[in-house]
Amino acid sequence: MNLRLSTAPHVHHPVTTQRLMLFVIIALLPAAAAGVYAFGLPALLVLCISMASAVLSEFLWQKIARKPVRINDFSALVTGLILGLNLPATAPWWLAMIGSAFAVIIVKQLFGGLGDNFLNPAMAARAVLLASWPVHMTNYVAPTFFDSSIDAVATATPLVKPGTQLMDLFLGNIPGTIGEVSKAAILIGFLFLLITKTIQWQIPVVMVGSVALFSWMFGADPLAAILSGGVLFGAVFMATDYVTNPMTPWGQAIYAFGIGLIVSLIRQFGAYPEGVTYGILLMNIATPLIDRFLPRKIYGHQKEAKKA
Amino acid sequence: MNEIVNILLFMVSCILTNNFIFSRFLGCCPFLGVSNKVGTSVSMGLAVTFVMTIASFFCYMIYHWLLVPLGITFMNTIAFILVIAALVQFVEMFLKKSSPTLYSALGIYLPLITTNCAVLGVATLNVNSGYNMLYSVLNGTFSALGFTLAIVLMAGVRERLENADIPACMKGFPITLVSAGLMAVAFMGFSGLV
Amino acid sequence: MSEKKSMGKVLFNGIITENPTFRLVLGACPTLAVTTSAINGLGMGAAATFVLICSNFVISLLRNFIPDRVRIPAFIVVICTFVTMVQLLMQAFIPSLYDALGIFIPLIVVNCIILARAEAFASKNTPVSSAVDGLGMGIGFTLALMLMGSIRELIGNGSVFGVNILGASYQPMLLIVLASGGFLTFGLMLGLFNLIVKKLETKKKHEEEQAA
Amino acid sequence: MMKKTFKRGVHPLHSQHGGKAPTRNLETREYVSDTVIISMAMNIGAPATPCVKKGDQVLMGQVIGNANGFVSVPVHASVSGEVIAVDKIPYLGNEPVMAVTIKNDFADTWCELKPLGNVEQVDPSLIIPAIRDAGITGMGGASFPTHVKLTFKEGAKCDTILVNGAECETHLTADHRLMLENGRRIVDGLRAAMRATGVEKGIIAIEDNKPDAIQAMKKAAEGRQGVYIQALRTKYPQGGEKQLIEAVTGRQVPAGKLPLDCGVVVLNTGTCAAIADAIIDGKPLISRITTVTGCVRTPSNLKLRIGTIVEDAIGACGGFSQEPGKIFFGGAMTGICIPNIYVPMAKSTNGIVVLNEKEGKSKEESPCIRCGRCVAACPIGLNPYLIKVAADKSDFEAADKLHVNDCMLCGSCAYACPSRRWLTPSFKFAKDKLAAQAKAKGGAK
Repeated sequence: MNLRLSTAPHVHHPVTTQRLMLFVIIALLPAAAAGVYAFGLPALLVLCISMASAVLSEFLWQKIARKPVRINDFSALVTGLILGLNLPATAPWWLAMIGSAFAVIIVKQLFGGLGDNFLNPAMAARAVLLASWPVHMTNYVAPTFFDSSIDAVATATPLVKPGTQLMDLFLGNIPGTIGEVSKAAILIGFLFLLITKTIQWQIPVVMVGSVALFSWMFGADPLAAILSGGVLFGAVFMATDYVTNPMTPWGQAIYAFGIGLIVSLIRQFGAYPEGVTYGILLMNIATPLIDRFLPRKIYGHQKEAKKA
Repeated sequence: MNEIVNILLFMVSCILTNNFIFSRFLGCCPFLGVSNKVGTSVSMGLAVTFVMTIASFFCYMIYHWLLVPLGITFMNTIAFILVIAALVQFVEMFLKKSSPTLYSALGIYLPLITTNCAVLGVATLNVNSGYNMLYSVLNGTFSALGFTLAIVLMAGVRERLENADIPACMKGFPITLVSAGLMAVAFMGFSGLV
Repeated sequence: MSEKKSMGKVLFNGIITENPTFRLVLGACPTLAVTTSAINGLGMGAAATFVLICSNFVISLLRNFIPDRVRIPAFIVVICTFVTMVQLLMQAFIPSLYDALGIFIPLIVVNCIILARAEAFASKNTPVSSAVDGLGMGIGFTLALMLMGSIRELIGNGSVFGVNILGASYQPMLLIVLASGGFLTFGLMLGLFNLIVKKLETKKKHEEEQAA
Repeated sequence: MMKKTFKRGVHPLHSQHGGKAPTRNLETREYVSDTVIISMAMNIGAPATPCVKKGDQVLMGQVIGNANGFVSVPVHASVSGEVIAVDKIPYLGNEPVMAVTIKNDFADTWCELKPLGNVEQVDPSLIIPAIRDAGITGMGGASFPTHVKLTFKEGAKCDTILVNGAECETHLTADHRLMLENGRRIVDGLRAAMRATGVEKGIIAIEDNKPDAIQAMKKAAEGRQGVYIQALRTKYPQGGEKQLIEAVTGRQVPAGKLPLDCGVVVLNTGTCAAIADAIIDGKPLISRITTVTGCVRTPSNLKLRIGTIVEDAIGACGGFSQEPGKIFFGGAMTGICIPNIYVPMAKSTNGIVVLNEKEGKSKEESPCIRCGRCVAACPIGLNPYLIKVAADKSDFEAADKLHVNDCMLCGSCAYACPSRRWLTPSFKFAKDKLAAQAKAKGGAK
């Protein structure tokens, strides 16, 4: 009989990194399905290319850098899928490919791989693509719903188009990126993530609330502000990226509130029509400082602020 | 009222939109060199803010009340650098006498500031852009605060990267530069804000 | 003979061994700011090289007359004089380049490379070897800027020195010629440079071991 | 009644009957083994010195090891019979300890007992000496001598004695059974401790996954002066001393201090029952209830004599049901692994849990994804992910600054970690290193 010796604890919560990533992928499926339904096969192609490119980049990097290959933790797949959902359905194949490779290699692996990156890889890659190929990245078309009688018409971004009905915004009958169009599908994903306890409610709720608050303060319609653009998608799937948000609930609340403020500022006053990507990236950058300076109460200590 | 709004917008643009580091590339050396700890980067930022504010003020005076009347505006670079060097010396001496605590916090950074291109840069920019005295000083202060924001954020990120498993050839300057590049991408979101 | 050899060594030192940009990471601001195209990099490098040679030469001449306590301000005054000269010359003869480089021409004054060479080399060596050191450092700096400028221009515009290389169908990656692209390119090139140097060193070590 | 609890924490295996399914609702059986090996080092503090030799005949309850100093308790024979060995045995990875091996004659002849009578009438000044002489130590795991706990320093103020019936650990149901089957003894023991120390208030705290125990204890406490029952929310580590105090009284034990410094003393249910036995019957601590569960044929709560060998205890439960991969004393969150099945149980052994090959396998670490689950789990409010980084770099100074010494190794963070990082082992390592450093420093002075 060979008995193992180890330090306690001897049991673990059944959840693993792999399973968490899988939950995120499952939660993204409704949004992906809605996007493919709205924009047709090109959307499916974009998603497939970006996922394949992300996983392949991770695999190659880990091989070349002689690190253990960990593509089976699905984190690269999540990055690829989220990036794909953040592209317009008209995106050329090389855009999705370069974006995913940039996300995985430059934003994640150069910093040490999963857990060490300080920016959300998909978000950083999207911002880079947007700065590099602005025309391709904003070439939105109205949904066709597999109806060949409707021509794919290039339109202006959904944010500035007046007269769009709230119900259209909610169901996804609007131009936009593949993942963000159907708010209903995003909410289904959100519920799934909450039920499986993959994420906590704080970040999405505070971020959406903060967007509503500041939009109202800046004189826009709060409900339309929430339902248009990538606010919901960003709040549920991108701001909640574990690696790049603060560790404590209060820190997360500050972080989400900051995203809402920046998003509203950029939308109302900035050059870009949409600011979710930048809001999340900027608060990602502030995350180490939030974690560092937010006081943490330690049992049995009177007052404990973290100091240098 | 309109003027106040303009001033406010100008401040925001100095800190965010035209951030010295992320869009103008001024003060990169201290940004890369002194950003490994949050504590020191805060001190550095404050020291730079202090000097840049005063330098903007004095350089404005020297330029408009001395160089322009004498017709030797082409001498501005040499005049500014002398003013800045003298100023830094003076501030260092003054701080040493009047506030030893502040001196011990900022002291070692003051000599470095003479060769910080952000200071000479802001003085030259003020002249090139034709700002009046108020705007010159505001530009000095708020650009420096933008620099402080950038260096403190960078320090936070770098402290976190200390524990990261970064490839050997990327450690140090390379990864710091890549981080700065990605941060600059994020700061692009502020473009057109003002 | 030995004098000549050491001159060559001084020159080589500046270009490769102690390349100011890639090895010492000095003068980061102009490296990042003006390398949006190869020609800008070349122009900036040439201007800095001129200032480096002249200031090194003059400072070396004056090295025994300047009191130690005021040497830094004195160096700065000397450097500043040449910078102003370059500034005026460029303004007169190549105004387009002058406009492109903008504020970074006067900022050569506070470029760490120049002051560092004055302090570390010119204040201790003869005028001629100081001038050669300035030339070597200047060429090293210029080559680095040109290399970065070429890469950024190629990716961000599809051309090098204004000559289109990648063809009309190439979709330029605009980011690379923006501010953030400067940081990214510099960081990645530095990493690559480190990797190559490390590979060469291990190879050399390996050969030495085998020889022994 | 309001259920109280502490901040954060985890729910290990609580989805399955509070993590205790196999032995729930099983009555305690008595089991007496053929041979017992009684260790002399069953308490924190100085070990006892054996006072019998090979070949001696001993009676049940006879002192076989004398206490050494104040922070030490005597050890008693748990069976009557012949001493067949007095030697050093390897014990749980620590230094080898002296142990007395007794061959049971199954006569259970008690030595002369000196009962003190009813706990409400006995002279209070006699109680603490009686507790010491009965060899009573904390029976929840830490095995701190109980008489030391109840002897207050000059000027110390205590207003509450808490009885820990939380039993928040996985697998264990020993305290639960004790509360159901012998609740009166627990209350008697509590009253004795209250009278000995002059404390007016005694609270028995029980997690709400044991409603029957709450009912039974309420009944047992009826009409007893100053004794209250408090229901607690089921959560781990509810039974940690510090968490229990926070949950029930709202107070916090100051860092690096004892519960007494915030006016509370915590006793285990088993300890209370042992106190009652010592006062009422004059019997020393020679047996206890232990949960034997996991991969054994008939998981049971056994009343075992102190010194029973694990092999015998498992045999009493029908032997292994699967090839064992890991066996530990205590619950799955803090249990201490045993190297083989020939180890004897001690006064603090509240459970013997057998895991199979698969369950016992150590988990491979994967990179931290900063999900924050460890931070959300830590009942102390530490940042386990940061301490782990510091400890792995052997930067113990940084770990100290992050308050690794406030960590009580409850295992909540490691339990919650989806990357299966070895958080608790790293913290134990760092704490040991820091303690060694502090000792070296003290020695240098």
